[in-house]
Amino acid sequence: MSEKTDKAGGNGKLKIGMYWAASCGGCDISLLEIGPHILELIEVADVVLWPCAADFKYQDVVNYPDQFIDVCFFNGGVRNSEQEEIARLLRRKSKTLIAYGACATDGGIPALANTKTVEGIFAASYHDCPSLDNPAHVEPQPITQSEYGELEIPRFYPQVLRLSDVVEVDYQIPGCPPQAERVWEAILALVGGQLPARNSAVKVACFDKSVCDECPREKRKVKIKEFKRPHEAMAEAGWCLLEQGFICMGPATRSGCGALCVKANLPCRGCYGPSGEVQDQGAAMIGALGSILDASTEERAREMIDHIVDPVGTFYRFTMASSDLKGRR
Amino acid sequence: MVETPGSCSGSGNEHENDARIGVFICHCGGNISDVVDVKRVADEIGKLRGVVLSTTQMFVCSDPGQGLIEQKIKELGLNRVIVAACSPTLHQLTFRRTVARAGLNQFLFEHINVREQVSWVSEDKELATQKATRLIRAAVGRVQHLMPLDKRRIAIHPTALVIGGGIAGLVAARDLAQRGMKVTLVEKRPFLGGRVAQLNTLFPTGEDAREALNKVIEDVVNHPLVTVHTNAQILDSEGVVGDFRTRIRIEPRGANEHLSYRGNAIAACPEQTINEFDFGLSQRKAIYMAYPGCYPPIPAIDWHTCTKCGKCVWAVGGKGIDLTEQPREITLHSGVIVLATGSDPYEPLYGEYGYGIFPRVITLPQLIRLLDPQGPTGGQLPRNGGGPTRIAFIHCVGARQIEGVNQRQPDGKVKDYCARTCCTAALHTALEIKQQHPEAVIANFYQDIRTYGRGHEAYYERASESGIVFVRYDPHHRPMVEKDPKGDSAFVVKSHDLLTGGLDVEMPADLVVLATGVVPHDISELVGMYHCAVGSDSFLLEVHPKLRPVELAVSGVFLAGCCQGPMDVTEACAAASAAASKAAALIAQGQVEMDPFIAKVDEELCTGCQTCLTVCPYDAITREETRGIAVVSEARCTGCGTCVATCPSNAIQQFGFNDAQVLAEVKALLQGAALG
Amino acid sequence: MTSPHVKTNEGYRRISIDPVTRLEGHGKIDIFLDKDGEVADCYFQVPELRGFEKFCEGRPVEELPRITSRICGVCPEAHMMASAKACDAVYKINLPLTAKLLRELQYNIFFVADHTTHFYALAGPDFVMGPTSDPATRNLIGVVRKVGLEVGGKVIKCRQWGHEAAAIFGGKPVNPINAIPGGMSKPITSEERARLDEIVAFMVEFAKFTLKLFHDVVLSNSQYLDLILNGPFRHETYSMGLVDDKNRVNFYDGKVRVVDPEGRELCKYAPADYTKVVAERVEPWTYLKFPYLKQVGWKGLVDGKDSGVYRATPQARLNAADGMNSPEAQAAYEEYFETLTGDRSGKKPVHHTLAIHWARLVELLNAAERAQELLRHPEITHPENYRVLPTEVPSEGVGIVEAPRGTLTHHYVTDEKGIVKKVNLIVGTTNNHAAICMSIKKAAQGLIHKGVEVTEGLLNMIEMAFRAYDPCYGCATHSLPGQMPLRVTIHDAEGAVIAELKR
Amino acid sequence: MAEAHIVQQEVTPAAVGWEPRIIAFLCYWCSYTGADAAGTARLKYPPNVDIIRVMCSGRIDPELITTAFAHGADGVMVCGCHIGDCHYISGNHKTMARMPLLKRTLVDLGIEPDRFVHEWVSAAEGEKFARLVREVTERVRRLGPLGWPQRMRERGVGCGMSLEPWGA
Repeated sequence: MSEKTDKAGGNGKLKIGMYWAASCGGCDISLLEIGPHILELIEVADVVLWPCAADFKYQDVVNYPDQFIDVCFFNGGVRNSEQEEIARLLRRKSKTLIAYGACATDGGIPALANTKTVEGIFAASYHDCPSLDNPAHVEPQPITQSEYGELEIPRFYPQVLRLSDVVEVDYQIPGCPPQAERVWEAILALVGGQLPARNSAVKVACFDKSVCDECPREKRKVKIKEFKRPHEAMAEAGWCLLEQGFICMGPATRSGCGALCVKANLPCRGCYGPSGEVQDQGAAMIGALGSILDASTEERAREMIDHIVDPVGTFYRFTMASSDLKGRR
Repeated sequence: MVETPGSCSGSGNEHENDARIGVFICHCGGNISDVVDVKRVADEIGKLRGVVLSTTQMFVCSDPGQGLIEQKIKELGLNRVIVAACSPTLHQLTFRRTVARAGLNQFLFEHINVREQVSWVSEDKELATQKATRLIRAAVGRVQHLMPLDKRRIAIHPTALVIGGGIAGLVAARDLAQRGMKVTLVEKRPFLGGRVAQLNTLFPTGEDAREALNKVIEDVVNHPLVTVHTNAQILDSEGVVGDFRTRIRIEPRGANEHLSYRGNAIAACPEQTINEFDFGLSQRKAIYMAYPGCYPPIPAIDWHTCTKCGKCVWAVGGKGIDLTEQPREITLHSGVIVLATGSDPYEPLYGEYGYGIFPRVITLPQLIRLLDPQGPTGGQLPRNGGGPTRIAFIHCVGARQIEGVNQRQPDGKVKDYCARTCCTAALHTALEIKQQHPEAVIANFYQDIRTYGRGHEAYYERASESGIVFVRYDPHHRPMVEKDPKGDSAFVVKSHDLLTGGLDVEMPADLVVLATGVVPHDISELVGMYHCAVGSDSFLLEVHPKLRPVELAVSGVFLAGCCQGPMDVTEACAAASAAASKAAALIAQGQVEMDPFIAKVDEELCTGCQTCLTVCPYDAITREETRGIAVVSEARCTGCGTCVATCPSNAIQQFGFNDAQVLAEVKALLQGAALG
Repeated sequence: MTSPHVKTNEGYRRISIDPVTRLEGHGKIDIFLDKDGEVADCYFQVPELRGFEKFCEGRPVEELPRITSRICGVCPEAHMMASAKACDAVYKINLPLTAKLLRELQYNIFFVADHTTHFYALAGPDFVMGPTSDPATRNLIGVVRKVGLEVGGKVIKCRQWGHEAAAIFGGKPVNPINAIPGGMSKPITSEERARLDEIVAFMVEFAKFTLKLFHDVVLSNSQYLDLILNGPFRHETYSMGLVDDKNRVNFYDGKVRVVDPEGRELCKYAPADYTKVVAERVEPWTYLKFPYLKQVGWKGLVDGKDSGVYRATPQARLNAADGMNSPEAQAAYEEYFETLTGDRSGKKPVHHTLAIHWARLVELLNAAERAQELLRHPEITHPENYRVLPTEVPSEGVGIVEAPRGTLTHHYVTDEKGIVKKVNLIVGTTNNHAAICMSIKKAAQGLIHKGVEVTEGLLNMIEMAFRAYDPCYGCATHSLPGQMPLRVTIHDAEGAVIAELKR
Repeated sequence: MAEAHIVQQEVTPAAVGWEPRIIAFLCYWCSYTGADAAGTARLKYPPNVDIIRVMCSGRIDPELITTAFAHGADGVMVCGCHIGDCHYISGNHKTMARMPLLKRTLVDLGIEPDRFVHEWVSAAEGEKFARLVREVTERVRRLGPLGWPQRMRERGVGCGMSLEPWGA
């Protein structure tokens, strides 16, 4: 790494970029969660792009030579034309481009929008909401004429794309947000050149196994009698939530988070995306869940399944954009 | 090279690049080529990457056909072979052997079905040709991911355990012993013989049932290789083919071989109970013999009835009876298991044709007991004053029932299957009565007469000749049995008669005989123990009704007789012999070979989420506590692959059906579909 | 980002600040200069839309606290709490005491961490180092160097302990999940309470220290005071904020009070009535809507008593309230108003945009004190009352909290199974959208004139106009050094670059 | 503006020479043998259904089905032994629960119910299998092409939406 940096003619320090696209900023925060390590990071790295933290403009990036940025963390999915353009720009300017966080790797929560149509989304925001005053049915436009010239905003895309849909990605760091400790380990590995060969399939700052691996709750090898929603019942302490009938994505979710949600008495929702070599987290969960119902007849099985109120939103909460089907028809 | 743990991964495409595929497409005479343009298919397939030979043959399964495969494997160094022909159920094994002969691992062969599933079912030749091309293309995609596999081999403990001492179990035990195999026969009841002992004569020969039975019993009990345990209950069983360990509990018999005055002992007993041997038509003592000449020839004590009053001990001078004897448990080690747990006659529901309400409504098995000279009535039938006895046989009671017409059984189902034996048995018995009482008036209310066996039809003809009446009812309107209002007979049986264009008929009857069907003997605990597949009719389910009729899916466990379905004695014995020879063959091999399509856990990926543990129908998956991961028992796994689809981490893969292989098929099939 | 082919009309020049940095989400400023070099107009655009309102439809309502917290990763607690409160309303749940206490406690602790971040990382540098100081040092590190490492240590400790507290309540330090319909997902033990007591005690001291720092560095500096009082950063608008039954500031619960530019109460509404008071405009040139006060009406981007434009900032909250619910904060409140309006009662609202920073510190102290009070409540560790199960049939509900950046409203409608049919959200920063646009324009007009060289410092002062609003959703800190020079390019009508401003 | 973003949704059913492409996953012991029985009885059905053989319907991982649709299948069939007749005792019980759950998910994603069919077919039910294939093919034909891959490509999946990269 350092040797590369020198070639970039820099001060020997690693040049780091952090960019957010369609995301919430939690990723930026999570990077700060490394806390004391920040000062160590500063020793070895310069930030050359971090819009929410430092004053670099797009024009600056355009002016960078190609491959100028050693490591660029890109968080957020691609929801509009600007984000795609920046993604392509940063790909050109970065030696290593890392999809950082659930939104960049799998679409994340914003990709739930892939289950809706664009008209629907616009209607909900600009036409059909209780606090609205929009008699002229105005909608945001890519180009608006003002008295002084055109005003431009990015084009809204039909659906949320993963970073790897628009550019080649070198590593993926899953999680909503990624856990700081894991990230710091990954950064160290990166600085030390310890990361595996770059490949868009490689997920770092996480483990291969599933959340159950980190979950303290006990399994009793019983099948699910009935499904319960988290607010409908008190979970018994210490006992696997799934076996109790609370749908927990833990078994189908990559570990690395430390099973935090489960420890807070709430079922996992799968933010680290699929575990092992699974491509489609939802399909994997359906395969598992369907195998452990305590139902001997089709009728009973259907009854139980009917109590799963939102299959798509449950099984693809964070991974709609990386699922096999990618979104709604 | 053989697959090693972990190499059965979802992305096992390490062979993709060096695949040299040979494709042989069969004309099957014209069966395939009349509809599918096999030449064109061959050309299309020939263009695919990795395919070094794509050719057609008139009959690939013929000697020249197989010869060609062998020759090409050697000549072109093929390392994958695809045959597109008939259904794999017919010739897959044939071709596996073929490629094996040519030195290629037999599991690098793929069989594609373009006859049963293409040429025979398609009309449009163009589209059929395209379909055949797609299917073979999919195979080409799949075989790139195939890896050499070895059949699994397990040593067989050279002993057979036969469960059930009825005719089937006895025959199986005899045949096994005669082949020089050690056999342990376990019977739950105190006496051998089962249902056949309750018959008088056997059709079609008319010979004495108990004599015939005793011949077999003697062969068995006198054979040095056979050990018999009566009064023996199976407690549990573990292990797999080749190495079953079955724990049994042997109830004390009470009496032993030193008992000389059996009669006195039995006579002395003050306790009476229902005699199941006569289907409740008679009583027996707490210490009893099933029937004269039964085996073992020693009385047994029924501990539920016995009060241990000691009168029998006193009556025999204390010799040969021990009321303090304790049960013992022993473990039987065996390599194979033959299930001969038999069947029971269907017990009519209370009020079904008046059964249970009127004592003179009886079942066929009860009638047979009544006709036994040594039976409850010394062979006498209930009489109609001075007049001739009038007997109505009603067929298909508890058989061929119809959902909605017949009352549901306690298990919520109706007995919709044909019990097969009751038609002949009923006519056989009716004729016996006719011989003893030519004046008797006998009618059969039936829906169909199914005297299907060799010589069975003769009973039907003789019955008709000897004036036995036949009334054919419509299964949707079954006959009715009512008390005779006039009182000059016990009942009137009312029905309509399809033979006379649906005329209503009424028949006065002194005795109504229900030709009852057959239900499997209740062995639910064994079903769980041996993971038996059970059919919707509750009888045990064989692997394949035609190709593997006496084997359970659980390897090493065989089916003999009526536990598999209604059979007459002939068929039960045939099945038993078949099971015996299968079992013997397995033992003789010394080891078992099993398909290698089992599941394997990738220890790197397994999280120990334990989702799979409750899923395996054969309890083949256990948790290894130390590493907290799941492990599949090779011997127990039957290769269904259910756990593969279950594992949310794709950490479990199935040899021969791993994700890479099946996904490759899917994608290859859909090539071009993407373009709509 | 603005593409080169976007037209600027004959005779005007365009200055694009893109992206507006230290703003989470996306922001862009286009300044149009006329031929004399005066600011003709100025647009602050938010080029982002994620569509939560739509894709929350069809989801089970109890999942919304976990989903909507992903609207903002910097103030997820705010969305989680507003969402949980809306869920309670949907199920007509009356929370048990301990549940209420725990929620407000967690929320106030979050407030401390969030306000700390903003002051030291965002606002602080502008004052401590100076608006026109060397940008390379105008950041947290610079601040620390200037006022001492021990301060930096405190700041980091405050953030970390804040997140440790969040973890105690919610498992996850970022995007917590523990507020659910009916209360909290887990109680706190007396051990956890003891630890929280340490954390909060530290926070109270830290808040006092921070106020003192503000005094020493800012208020005692006449230059800054002048900038605050007389700089081009003043708007007279309506003020909005959540108040308790005694009209004191409360971040978690109460009614929303709106006062006019003179401080007279316009209205005070319960969450369920928000649509009677607030309406939103849509403009074609930005994805973000413009809320305004219905009763007053929409007059466009102008301030004054006749314009429905309102602000929902720390300052607005103080304006809208009659006082604070904790002693030390009350004292700070009175000093605040005395200094800025001469009336310590707080009846006369403050309109100096840059003074929002000070108000934020008053709130910082209040949040810490309030947390301490709640933590010492005997019921806080009750083992059962942290949660109740819903019994009513779900239908509709509104939940409102004060996010650090403004009043946050979540409004859900569900079917009888609790499946969401409709969602409406008015997010903290959105309330201030109009005001932010105005402040930026005003700053630009006040600063850029014919002949005045557009320096980096000048541009930074324009950015200070929106920074005062803490227009996060995200911005965490700029604690990492190594800034590149800002370039502002001026294009002519054909889009050709005619000038380039550099730091 | 919304309209501007709507990708042309409908691929016309009249797409020239279009034939429904349906993948059928069959268990070896019952349904595959049932399909053979249809052949042995020379029952005719349309050649649009391509059969993939697995040992037990319990092996049919939902991911196989999502993959099939994602790669352009217009319909998918899943067949196994009747409940109670499973060659592996209870393998099909898993199928019994998985498939309805998967179907609900697919329907929520806009895949018409008729495109995904789950039926029990015994080794003896050649007639039923043939009828099933006829019905499913007909229903899918009426629904027209699903065209998932091109639909997603039009929305930028795997390639993005912008034709010329910015700044290029």
